[in-house]
Amino acid sequence: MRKVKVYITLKEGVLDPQGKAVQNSLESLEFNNVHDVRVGKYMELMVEDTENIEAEVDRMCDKLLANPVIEDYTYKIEEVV
Amino acid sequence: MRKVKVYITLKEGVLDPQGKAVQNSLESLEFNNVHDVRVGKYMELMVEDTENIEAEVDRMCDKLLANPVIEDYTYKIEEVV
Amino acid sequence: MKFAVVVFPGSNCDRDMYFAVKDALGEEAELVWYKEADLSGFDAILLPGGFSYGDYLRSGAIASTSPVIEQILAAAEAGKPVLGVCNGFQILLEIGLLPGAMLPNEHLKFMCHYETLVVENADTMFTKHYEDKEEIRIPIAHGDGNYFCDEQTHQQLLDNNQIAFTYQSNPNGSVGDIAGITNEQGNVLGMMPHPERAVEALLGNDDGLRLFQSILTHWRNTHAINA
Amino acid sequence: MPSMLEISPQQIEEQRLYSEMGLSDEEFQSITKILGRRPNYTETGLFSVMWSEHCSYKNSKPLLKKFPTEGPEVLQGPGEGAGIIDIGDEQAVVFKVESHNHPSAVEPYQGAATGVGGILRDVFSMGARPVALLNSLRFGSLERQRVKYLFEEVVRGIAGYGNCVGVPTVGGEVQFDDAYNGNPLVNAMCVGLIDHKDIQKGIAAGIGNTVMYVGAKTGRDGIHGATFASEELSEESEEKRPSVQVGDPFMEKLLIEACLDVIHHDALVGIQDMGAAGLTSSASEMASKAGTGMTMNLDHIPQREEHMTAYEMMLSESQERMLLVVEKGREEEIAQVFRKYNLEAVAVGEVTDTKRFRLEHHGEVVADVPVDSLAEDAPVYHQPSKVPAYYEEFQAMDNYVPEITDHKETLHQLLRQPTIASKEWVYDQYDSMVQTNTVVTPGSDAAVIRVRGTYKALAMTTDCNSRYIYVDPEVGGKIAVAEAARNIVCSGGRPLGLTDGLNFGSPENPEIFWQMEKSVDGMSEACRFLSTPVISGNVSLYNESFGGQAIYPTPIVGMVGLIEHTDYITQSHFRAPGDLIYLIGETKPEFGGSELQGMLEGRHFGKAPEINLNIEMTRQSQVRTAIEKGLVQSAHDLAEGGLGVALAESLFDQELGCEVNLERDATTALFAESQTRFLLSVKPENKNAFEALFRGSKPIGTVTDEGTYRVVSGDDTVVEEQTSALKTSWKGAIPCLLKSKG
Ligand SMILES: Nc1ncnc2c1ncn2[C@@H]1O[C@H](COP(=O)(O)OP(=O)(O)O)[C@@H](O)[C@H]1O
Ligand SMILES: [Mg+2]
Repeated sequence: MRKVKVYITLKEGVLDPQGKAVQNSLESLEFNNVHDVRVGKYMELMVEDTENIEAEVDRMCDKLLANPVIEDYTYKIEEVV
Repeated sequence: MRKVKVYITLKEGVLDPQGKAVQNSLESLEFNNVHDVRVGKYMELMVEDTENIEAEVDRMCDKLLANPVIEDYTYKIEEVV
Repeated sequence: MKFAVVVFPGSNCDRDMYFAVKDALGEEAELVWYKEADLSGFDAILLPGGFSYGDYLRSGAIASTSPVIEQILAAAEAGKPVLGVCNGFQILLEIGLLPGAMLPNEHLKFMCHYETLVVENADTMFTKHYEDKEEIRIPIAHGDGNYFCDEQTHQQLLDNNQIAFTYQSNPNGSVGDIAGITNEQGNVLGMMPHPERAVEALLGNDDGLRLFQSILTHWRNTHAINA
Repeated sequence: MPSMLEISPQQIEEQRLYSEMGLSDEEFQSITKILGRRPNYTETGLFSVMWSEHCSYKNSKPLLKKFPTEGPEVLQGPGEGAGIIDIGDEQAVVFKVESHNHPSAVEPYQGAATGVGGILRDVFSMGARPVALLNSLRFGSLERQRVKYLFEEVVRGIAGYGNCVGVPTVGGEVQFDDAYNGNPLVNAMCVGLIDHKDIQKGIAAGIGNTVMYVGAKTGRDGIHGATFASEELSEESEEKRPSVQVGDPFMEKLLIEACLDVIHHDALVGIQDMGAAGLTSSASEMASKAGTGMTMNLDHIPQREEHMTAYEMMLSESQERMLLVVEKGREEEIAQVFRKYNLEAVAVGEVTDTKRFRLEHHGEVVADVPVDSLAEDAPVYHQPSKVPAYYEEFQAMDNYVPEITDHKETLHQLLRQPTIASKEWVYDQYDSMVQTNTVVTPGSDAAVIRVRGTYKALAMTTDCNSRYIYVDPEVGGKIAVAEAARNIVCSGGRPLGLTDGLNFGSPENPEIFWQMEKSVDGMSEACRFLSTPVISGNVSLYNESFGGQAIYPTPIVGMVGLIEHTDYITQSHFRAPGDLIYLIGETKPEFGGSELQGMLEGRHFGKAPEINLNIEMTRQSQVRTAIEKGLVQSAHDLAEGGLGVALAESLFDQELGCEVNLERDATTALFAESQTRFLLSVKPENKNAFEALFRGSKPIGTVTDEGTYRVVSGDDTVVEEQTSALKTSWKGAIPCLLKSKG
């Protein structure tokens, strides 16, 4: 079994209303040294090990997990201890 | 300036309807080797460097970024090149 | 004329769409469960609003992977009218029948109220019964209605007259105030506002009825020609 | 939680472990007596939740008996998931209110969301399609950071759930007062429609029949939720935090559709939702009601987490679960219905003739108790009651009349009070139109939805002015019912009945118990006069925060009325310039518990406004007659802020103006909160017909198109102000408070 960690972020140039809101709230809480916030998704998948697990994860991201019009993704595949 | 990467996950035992729905959908796409999916948040913050930036980030997470009742968080602080 | 209303798990404006066609427009409509769908016998396909799959992951994303999508693509390809409202619009974006994507509303809140729309193109099969630049009142009800596309795509939409409706005063941050767009061929319309909620004076307004009447008129015309 | 295997019955008794579960020594003794032995860990758990206030009403039962619950149209009174009232044509309306105060105080988004989910299940488990949601909310002062957070998240949670399941949220109320600083109230109400033939019961009938479980898997969430809801909030509540449940509205939507399908299947015998105390209460109540017993094998319960104990499964309050009893041998037919919606229905037990509730787990019997002892034999307490000193002091006070010099400024200030200010910030986040039946959306006196396929419509509202109830519970209780009925009448409806949400502090405090007693007395009396039986309700006690500060007594009234024809639907805002304005009802210098008193003095005291239920009844029926005769353009009941505020509210929709002449002293005329008053507007051509109905009435002014609010008293112009300026105060107040840093 492998743990796959997927990070999905908004593409550069795509407005991030959530990030903006978080930044404003941080400011109103007087965290004045935060210059930019971008909010994305983080997923943890438990995947059975296969030979080409990377290709598999790529397909999952392309087909479902991320929307290529607005999002980029990266991932890490970890051994489960 | 530092880039802070914050990972927010649901606490163990807390229901994750979203993860469940994603898992089912992956199954129906015939990714049959995915056993569990948990969906969380991933944030990137650009923070001015200060002495105790860690304490600062902890406070941000406790006060705003994560909901301590149902979520856990971890983070990484990176140098910006 | 026979309309299919495709029901996904979590759709919740399916009956509203059904009644708009059946009672207000007076044509045939059928609720078609996504698993059992055979869309071949229908003259138009309606994708209703709601929260397919709870809007989990991204609005419309999970529905876009279901097998019935093949049939929707085929119907669009065949030139049948395909209308996606709200969540239906989001699904059309996710399956690529329409360009762009939806982001959360600028102010991050779900909003439900009437908006004034401007008819930008009254020369489509969905808008024939409106005038160009006519202002109509149609309710919105969405959390992710902030339409996004890159500049180039926006220019193409403008150049090809694909923008059907804009908001008079932009409630959600959409690029170019866009409320609804068609595909290049003009037979697929996606819009965030809910025309099916505005088909009866009793409920406040019937500006949306003419959208359905437009589809019917178009169908009758093409039918007459074919016959 | 340690597993039951590790803890012996003896330890439970000797170490008084039962008390951690909320059972008293006497209660534990009577359980031992019922069983003829000491209960094991699981059994102790079963009793602790079933005998909690939340499930057994052990402190409130004697009071609930006082409510009139019968009427010619009542098809189902209190006792089932929700009450049912006939509306003719073989149709009926189903409704109930439910509180989620404690969960919302701890985790406001999920607490509010799961509150909505729970009340929906109460209604669709009766076989009804949910057609509307309302909510009644109380928060502390919006100047506090924590209160802002609670308010924003509660509203977002209600929206998140209701919008997703596709049931319109059409109305409700929000009030703010320091009394709720530590303990917000979140009450949700659901209204459903049903054909008589589809009415379901939660019964486990037919020996040998199969018990099936459907919906979300059981996790460790919400364990001891019912007990938690029956305690005061304390530092320890923080530790009990793992009991927070997360809602899955998508699952709920599937359940609604599947359950509304399965009720047409003749293999279905009974159906009930798993609400507070989860499997324990649904299963034992179904058997107890049918006079049967039940055996369940917990190995078959769908489980989300590993190694769950019997105790955990039985006490879990995981959301979106239903329990069904189906004819033996026909399980697969039922499972088929659910499979269409990607839901699994699994057999978990059997109906027996033993009258015992028996649980097996891993091949062992882990509980075996008389089923009635759980559902029926909870103790009933008659708590002592005592008149609070404050009440006697208030009654002895001289009448309080505020001194106002600048009425215009006072009006602005009143309109900015968050309790009076526009709630658009709230209801804009709710989908109020889905299902396309909503004729009157939030913003008028009551919401109205039409009954598709008929000329009928339903009016619905929630009301409770807890300040009046605090200053005088009995009078305040009457007013709560009367105000709700007024709102229905103003919308063109006849009140059918009500559901109540009784929110109070600790019943063990005699002064609080007195508040409960008196307000129930007042409500009951008003129900009798206004012919509105109580068909369902909810009790939430121990609403006290850290310092032992109890909330204002807050018995919320959720009322539904029938509008015979959509032509009668009336709204509160003025419609056309030239219309005559009538104020029906007498105005007296009554300011005890008023908005103005709170605004000026920072507290509430004195006597509550008087209410005469005979006059109330007569006047309500006159107003209804006038509306049905087509004589009324708009109707608005006078509530917080009196005539001054009601006039302003009536102008905002089209930004019209008014020209009004008042005789008596301006402060009383404008801001007193005397009861049983209506603000009606009438077309000039209907003047005579209207005045014939309301003998001796004459217009106090006219609607104008100048956009100016003008009130003259004697020779003085007391208020002259642009409607738009007043509207700005009213509309901007809540967003403004939320933005300000507090
Ligand atoms: N929590 C809420 N949810 C939905 N609608 C609400 C809520 N609070 C207030 N409203 C709506 O706002 C309007 C004004 O509420 P309120 O001031 O309590 O009216 P009234 O005094 O006439 O009872 C009503 O239509 C009510 O239904
Ligand atoms: Mg009110």
